[in-house]
Amino acid sequence: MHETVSANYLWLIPALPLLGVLINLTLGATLGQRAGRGLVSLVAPGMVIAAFGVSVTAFATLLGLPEGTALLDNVYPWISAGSLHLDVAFRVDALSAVMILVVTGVGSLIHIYSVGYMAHEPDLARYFTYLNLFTFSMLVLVLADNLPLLFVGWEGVGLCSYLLIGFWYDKDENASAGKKAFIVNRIGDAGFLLGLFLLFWNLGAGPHTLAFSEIAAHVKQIPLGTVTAIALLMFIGATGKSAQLPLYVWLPDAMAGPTPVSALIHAATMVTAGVYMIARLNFLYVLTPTALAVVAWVGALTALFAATIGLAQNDIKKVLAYSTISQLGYMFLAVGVGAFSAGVFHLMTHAFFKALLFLGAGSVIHGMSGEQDMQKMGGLRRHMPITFGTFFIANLAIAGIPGFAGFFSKDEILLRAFTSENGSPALWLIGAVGAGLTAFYMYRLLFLTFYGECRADKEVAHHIHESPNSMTIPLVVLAALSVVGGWIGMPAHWLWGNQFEHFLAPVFGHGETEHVSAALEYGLMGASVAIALLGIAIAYFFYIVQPGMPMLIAWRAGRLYDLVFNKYYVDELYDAVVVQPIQRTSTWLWRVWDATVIDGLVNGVAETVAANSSLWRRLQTGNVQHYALSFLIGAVVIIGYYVWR
Amino acid sequence: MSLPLFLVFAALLVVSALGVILQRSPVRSAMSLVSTLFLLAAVFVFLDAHLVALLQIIVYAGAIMVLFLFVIMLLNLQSEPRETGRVGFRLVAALAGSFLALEVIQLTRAKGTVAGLGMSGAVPEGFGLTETLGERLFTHYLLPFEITSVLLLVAVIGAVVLAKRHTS
Amino acid sequence: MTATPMIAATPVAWLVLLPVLLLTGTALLVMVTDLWMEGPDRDGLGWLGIVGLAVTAVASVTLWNQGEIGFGGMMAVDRYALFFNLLFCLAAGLTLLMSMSYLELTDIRVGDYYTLILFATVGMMLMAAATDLIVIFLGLEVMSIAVYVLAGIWRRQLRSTEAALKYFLLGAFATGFLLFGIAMLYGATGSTTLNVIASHLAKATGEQRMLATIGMALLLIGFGFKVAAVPFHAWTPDVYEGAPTSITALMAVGVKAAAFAAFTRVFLHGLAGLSGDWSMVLWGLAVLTMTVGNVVAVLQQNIKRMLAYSSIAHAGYLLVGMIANGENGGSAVLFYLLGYALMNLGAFAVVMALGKRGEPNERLDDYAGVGFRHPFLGFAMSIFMLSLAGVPPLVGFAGKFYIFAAAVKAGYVGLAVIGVLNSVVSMYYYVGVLVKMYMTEGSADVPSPTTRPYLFATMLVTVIGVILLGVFPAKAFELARQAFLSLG
Amino acid sequence: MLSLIVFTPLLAGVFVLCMQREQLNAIRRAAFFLSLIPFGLSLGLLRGFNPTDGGMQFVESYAWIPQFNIRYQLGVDGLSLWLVLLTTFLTPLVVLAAWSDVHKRLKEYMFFMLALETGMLGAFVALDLFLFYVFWEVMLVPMYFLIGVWGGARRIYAAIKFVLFTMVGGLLMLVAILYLAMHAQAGQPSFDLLRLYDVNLPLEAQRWLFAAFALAFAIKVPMFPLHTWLPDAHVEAPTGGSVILAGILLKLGTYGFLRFAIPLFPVAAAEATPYIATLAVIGIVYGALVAMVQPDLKKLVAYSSVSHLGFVMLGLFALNPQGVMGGIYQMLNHGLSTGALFLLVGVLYERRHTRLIAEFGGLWKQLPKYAVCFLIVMLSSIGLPGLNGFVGEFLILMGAFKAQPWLAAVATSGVVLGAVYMLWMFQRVMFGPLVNPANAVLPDLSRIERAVLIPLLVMIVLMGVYPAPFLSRMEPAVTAYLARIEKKMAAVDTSSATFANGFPLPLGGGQGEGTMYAAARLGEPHPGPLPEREGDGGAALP
Amino acid sequence: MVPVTYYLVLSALLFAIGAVGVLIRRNVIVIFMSIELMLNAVNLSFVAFARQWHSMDGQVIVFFVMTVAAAEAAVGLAIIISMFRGRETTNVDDLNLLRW
Repeated sequence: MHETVSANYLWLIPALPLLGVLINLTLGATLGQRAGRGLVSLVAPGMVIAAFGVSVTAFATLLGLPEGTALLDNVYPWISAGSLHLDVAFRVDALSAVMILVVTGVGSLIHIYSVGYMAHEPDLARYFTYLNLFTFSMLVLVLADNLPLLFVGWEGVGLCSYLLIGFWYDKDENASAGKKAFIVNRIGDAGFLLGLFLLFWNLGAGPHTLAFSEIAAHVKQIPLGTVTAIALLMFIGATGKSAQLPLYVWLPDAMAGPTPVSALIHAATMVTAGVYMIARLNFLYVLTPTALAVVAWVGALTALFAATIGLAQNDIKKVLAYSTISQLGYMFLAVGVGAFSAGVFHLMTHAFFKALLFLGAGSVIHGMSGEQDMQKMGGLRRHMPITFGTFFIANLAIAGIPGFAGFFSKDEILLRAFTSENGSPALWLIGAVGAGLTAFYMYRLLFLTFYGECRADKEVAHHIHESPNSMTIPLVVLAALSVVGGWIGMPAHWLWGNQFEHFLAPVFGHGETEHVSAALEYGLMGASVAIALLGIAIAYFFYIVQPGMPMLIAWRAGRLYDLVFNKYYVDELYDAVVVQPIQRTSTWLWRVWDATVIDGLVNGVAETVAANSSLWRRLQTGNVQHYALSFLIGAVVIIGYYVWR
Repeated sequence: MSLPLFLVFAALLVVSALGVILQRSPVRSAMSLVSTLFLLAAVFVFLDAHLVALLQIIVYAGAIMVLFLFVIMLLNLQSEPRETGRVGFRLVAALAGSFLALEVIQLTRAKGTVAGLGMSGAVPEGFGLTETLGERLFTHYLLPFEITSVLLLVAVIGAVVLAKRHTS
Repeated sequence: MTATPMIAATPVAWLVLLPVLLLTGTALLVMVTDLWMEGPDRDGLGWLGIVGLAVTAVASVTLWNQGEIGFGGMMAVDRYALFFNLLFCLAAGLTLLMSMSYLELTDIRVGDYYTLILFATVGMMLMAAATDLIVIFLGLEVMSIAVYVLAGIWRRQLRSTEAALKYFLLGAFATGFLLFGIAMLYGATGSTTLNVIASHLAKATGEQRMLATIGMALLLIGFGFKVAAVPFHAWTPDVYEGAPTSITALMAVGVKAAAFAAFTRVFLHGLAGLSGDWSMVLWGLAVLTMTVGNVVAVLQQNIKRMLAYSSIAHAGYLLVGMIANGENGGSAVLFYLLGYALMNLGAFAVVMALGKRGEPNERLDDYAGVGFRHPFLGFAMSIFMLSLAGVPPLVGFAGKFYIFAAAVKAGYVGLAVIGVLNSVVSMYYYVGVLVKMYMTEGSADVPSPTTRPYLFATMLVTVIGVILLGVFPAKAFELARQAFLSLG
Repeated sequence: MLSLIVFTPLLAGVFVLCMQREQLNAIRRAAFFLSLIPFGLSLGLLRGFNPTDGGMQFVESYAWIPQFNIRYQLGVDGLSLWLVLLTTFLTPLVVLAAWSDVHKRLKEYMFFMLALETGMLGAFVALDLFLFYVFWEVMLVPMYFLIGVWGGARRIYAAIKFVLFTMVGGLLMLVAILYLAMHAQAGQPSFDLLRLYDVNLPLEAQRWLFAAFALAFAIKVPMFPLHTWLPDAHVEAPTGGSVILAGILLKLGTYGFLRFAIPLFPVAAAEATPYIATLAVIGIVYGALVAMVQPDLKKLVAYSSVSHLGFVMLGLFALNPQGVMGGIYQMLNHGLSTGALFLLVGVLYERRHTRLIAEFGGLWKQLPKYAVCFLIVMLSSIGLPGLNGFVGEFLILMGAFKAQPWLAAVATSGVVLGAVYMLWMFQRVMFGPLVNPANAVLPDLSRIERAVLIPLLVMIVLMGVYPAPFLSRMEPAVTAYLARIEKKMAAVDTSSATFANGFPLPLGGGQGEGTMYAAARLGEPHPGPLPEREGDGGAALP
Repeated sequence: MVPVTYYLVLSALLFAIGAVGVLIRRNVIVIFMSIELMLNAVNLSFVAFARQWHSMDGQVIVFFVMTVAAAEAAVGLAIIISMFRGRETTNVDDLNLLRW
């Protein structure tokens, strides 16, 4: 992976959406409402599609090059201080090629979808400005040739996430959700930065560019303990960005944003940045089994934990959000057991089907005039056939039904969780149970939404309609991808095997596949499929056959149900343990420490002076004899000093 | 001047001086001051300062004190009422004064002080006489002498400016 | 005893006497002219005095390179004296100038006012030039008596008379101490001439030295009174407040400078041999003086009284220069006095300019809003206040810089620290004046300074001086240094 | 050249002062165009600046007070160049901002603003301690007037507090300057900074002198716990005053450390580093926490300054290239972003005459352009990559991490807290429903307001995206600066100086043993020999 | 011969008595007289030291001191009269317009 070929057009990929930002920001706002909307609706998706085009070109170029060669575009020198020499440089290797294709591809679809979904939004220019800005940032993230530049994209997507979650800012909850997302992300970012510094100062003497190739070259000299620390600090960043325990709390709230945003940012692209980062730094993580284990366990636990919460949510987008957290957990489980390509594979397939799910949900919400509560839906399959169809496919994919995209990637992960030297049966078991839960809650969602009787208000029910073409076409495309997208990464013994892993091998070069017996592989595969089917069956039973059962169980389970329904009270816990104490401390610092102690001291000095002034002033009685006395006493003291000293 | 004689004069001087500050009537204070001046003149004579002693009587007791008495009479000042208040203040004042004297006394008796200065022997001829003093005054002290003329002029102008009746 | 028929004529050192003689002549001329003048307007006398002062100043300048000592070592016309002559001429000249406007606001319509100011100046010059304690004493008396009278010259004003009486009583009281000190030094050395004292101290016996030390202490007290050092300062605020403002200015500037002239000459030259003895006490006095002066000034509501406390505080800074005792310290004192004269005269000119007939407007509240209504008054006062506070690049800063540099050089870092902390306190009340002038609304109706051309001129001269000497102090530093070094 | 830049504003101020009081527009125009002159001149300075030279350039040196060897000596190097530009850049904007902001006593306002510029520029380029002190104190006066005359309700208290606080430090520094100048070399006093750089002082003296200098600068910065004058001064100051105060004046404190306190007394500075860095970090966290709960916008921004300048201090005391350059860069950033924030708050204040956050909400709807500007500035302030704030914070934390890993780690939390208070404030002002009817009629940014803000935004973005030209002009000077410190430290008997290397790196770094400064230099490419002292324009003493 | 120190002590006593008089008397004229007493005490010292040093200077100085005393008396009494005209009092306690 050390050879690079200069490709001085790569900067176009992020620059195109950036150009979109500038156009939207300036012209979109200044042109009239109609012209502006038209322009924006053209420019914003257009730029992303163009970027997709360039990405495809780059991908094609990369395919034509010898294996292991990367494209590099050194744009300009960025920061140079002492031994630090950072450039703005973009790199396309196998990993980032996959990423840019996903980002621009799914991004294009979602931009197109947005044109329809946001048709009635008065502030469309702003929306597309943000969305383009996001695309730009995400592309910088995945194209960055060095870690700090990656961090630029990393924070940039966080910003856009913040802005888009709070897009409908006149509701305070939305704004709060955006803020929460940003701040929780920042906590992770702080860890990331520290990891970065620790890495930098351990690279040894000499100028450093912090380019990935350079880090890879130097990383082996670093003592193991330090590597572990670096890896863990970076992972803190990843947990923030990719919504893992314990920093996942922002993602459910982030559903406050427009649904296409949830699809793009909070499902397909941004949240996977943490996985990407670890995959990018695979050469570092493989050195430290401790850190890998932490990554794997956090991933696995998050997968299970979020899945359980997903069981009891009624908001359609919330369910998807917890599902996303859960699925991201799988990706971390994958990279944590050293199966980087599996992780990235799942990243990609997840991008397809989860984007589809979100867009489908958006279509539903659109059709339901903004309703998000599944309790008030039902029977939509008749009114919204395309949406239903595509949604169904996505459900199959996420549940891991063989043949669909999700099956291949998830299966790969579970297999490796079991077999990898970093893996263990326990991890597999957690993953498998999580898969079952996933199947259950996804089908619960499907049944509640599309089957049964419509439970909506008359007014709403009357208006239920299928979405316009600009929305359904992306659904169809994504549905197709949700099926075929997984085929490039077949299990080792099937058809052409895992082409995906092969393609990524130059990046994850060391991770040569351990050969496992076919029996074990099929056994595990069968078990997980069975668990998934079981989940679907239970869902079917509960929500189609016996619709009263869930209520009963919820009532029976009592406390437990409350716990799950209230998301384990984690938000409340954080509020009590972190937020409130900080607020109280701050108020105390301000009111008591600053105003009373410090200023008290300052004003105390002033008051002492004033008091003395007053005192001495009183001694100035106006009586000459008092003056003479002070004079005489002064004289006596001075003379006395000389006489008796 | 023999010691007993000195002590007698010293005692008289102190008593007389105390009279200045303890008499309640301004006139009596003034008279005590006059007597103090006379006593001092006598001491000056013992110290071979004949002309100065004379001037002390003529100028000081004669002219200056008459001026004082004149003003006292002019303003028709009565005796001060018996002091009742500010005991503390007077006590502190007296204490401070005593300390001042004490310090000088201490100065003349303790170690390393001026106790050993003693007194020189017989004075040269003409010491303290008008001629000697005059010669010194008009030669070495010519400048100060001239300054006193300015000083007196200033005093005269000042006194006139302040004491003359308002015109406007 | 054979009588000598004639006393041998003493050669009169005319050159030594020249400045004093010129000024005395002017004073006499003014006095006589007054008798011939009719009507209440006496501005002519003021101009006459100014001309006389100018002539004296010119004479002093021409004598700069002469350096002579006369009258049996009693008086010198060294650069030290000439420097102060110029300073006194400046102070007195500006006082006369201001007075011509100020007297219109009062009912002081006596020509003797001018005569007395000139005689006071004669006294000051004598003090600065004197190299004999008796001459210093007499000069001091000439000056003091004139100033006693001047302080009380506004007889309609009870405050003026009260100020005069207070000043007189305490002044005479202090004179007693000063004189006692001279007596003891005389007892210790047999002479009152500084050179003799200095040379005698070098070979004095223990007893004589002890006596001299006490004499020195008494002199310290006496001078301490005149320069308004704490605890001998108590007269200052009352007298400054009560006296006519023009006289307050003269007191704050001229009297103080004269006292320091003599103080410095006696202590840094005549009593240099005792510096080990006096520096400690002076240290304490300096600290007390700075601190009390500044701290008490903080709460003052009357501008003259505030300036009085400020003048006490500045005496403290000047004492620091004396303690530093050396080429730097002494020169610093001289320079500081010059700068102090300029800024204080200017400040008092502003105080006068704000007054109206029967309405002195001396309370700080009377300054409310003046800054914007009378930009020049405000500007000038700001410059003076900031300079007094020691803000660069004004002369007050240059002076403080010089003094503290000397102190630090001489190893008195602690003193310098106390001094600068005091400056911070002083900033509060100086800036308080600016607060009133610029940051509070007020209604005081004040005539424009341009209608009082003499005050305006005074302010202009002093503002320019304060800024110029602040930005380019090098020449004046050099002058002060030469002057101080002429002490030998 | 430098003299021209320094004194043009003062002359312009005097010119404005001489204009007719009633001609408001003429005064505004004159002040604005005249204030562009120094900016233009300083652009010329930038052009003529040799980016590879780490020494002083454009040196002017004349004898001033020969008795003390005080010289009128000016010069810029990479440490001060950008600060000069920042000053000349911000002043016209502030003058422009006064267009609608200041109505009463306009010409005096302009005069003080321009006079202030002279003071600040002078302090940045002075190479003589006396001269520096003069400028340092001179600045107080116009600033005092700006706060006291054009300020808010408690302006007098704030103005006096500002002056007294600053003076305490300044005057103690004066004593230290005197001591240094008088004792630095036998016989002749010397105030020449470049000469004093080469003086090796005994450790004890260094400690005291450093303490005095540090106190003066720490008050100005302001560092915790000497910061309480700042919120008061900011809240009461008029918008322009706040901008200059935050944008430039505070930089004099940090610049003072950089130019004087550290290089003159490096051993003492090294000893003090753990304490100062700790205070800086406390300041970062403290400022952020307290900012969080402020009900008043200006106060919030003021406390955010405490936090940001904590970063600067942390960087400067890292004593390695990253930290120092980051610190300088952060000074510029803070000047731009906090200046812009104050301008933005001023826009609101001018419209609503209140700065209470609770009075606002949902403003985005009403003032979209304003909101976008605010957003960008806020993001710059919280150090978002791609904007200027990031570059500074990144370098600072990186440098600090080398020197004081644990402190740097705590400081990094400031990055989080910074986001918290800013976003929360932004949310309460911009987001949510527009409930207060008084806000529903507010006009969006006027042309002049846009003209003021856009240059700032351009610089914010430019410095974030392309910092290289800025950094490259600093680097030689920083390298020389660190080399000088190292040399001086080596000259002092190391056995007597206990170097505080912060806390040792616990994670077994591959390098970084030894003293901090030495480590900081490890592997740094030396740009040739140290700059010679010839470049200072005949500064030889007579 | 009586040592000069005895005169010095006597002088100091008189001086101190005068000083105390200044402090405790209320009538300004008496206060003034007390000051005169102090000056006389100093004169005694001068004369004694003149005798000690066999130098006429001390006596000449006394001559000057007397002149000064006379001048002060003239001016001082004039001030007192001036004040009496305004206030009809010679009590120092009434000098209270100026304070604080």
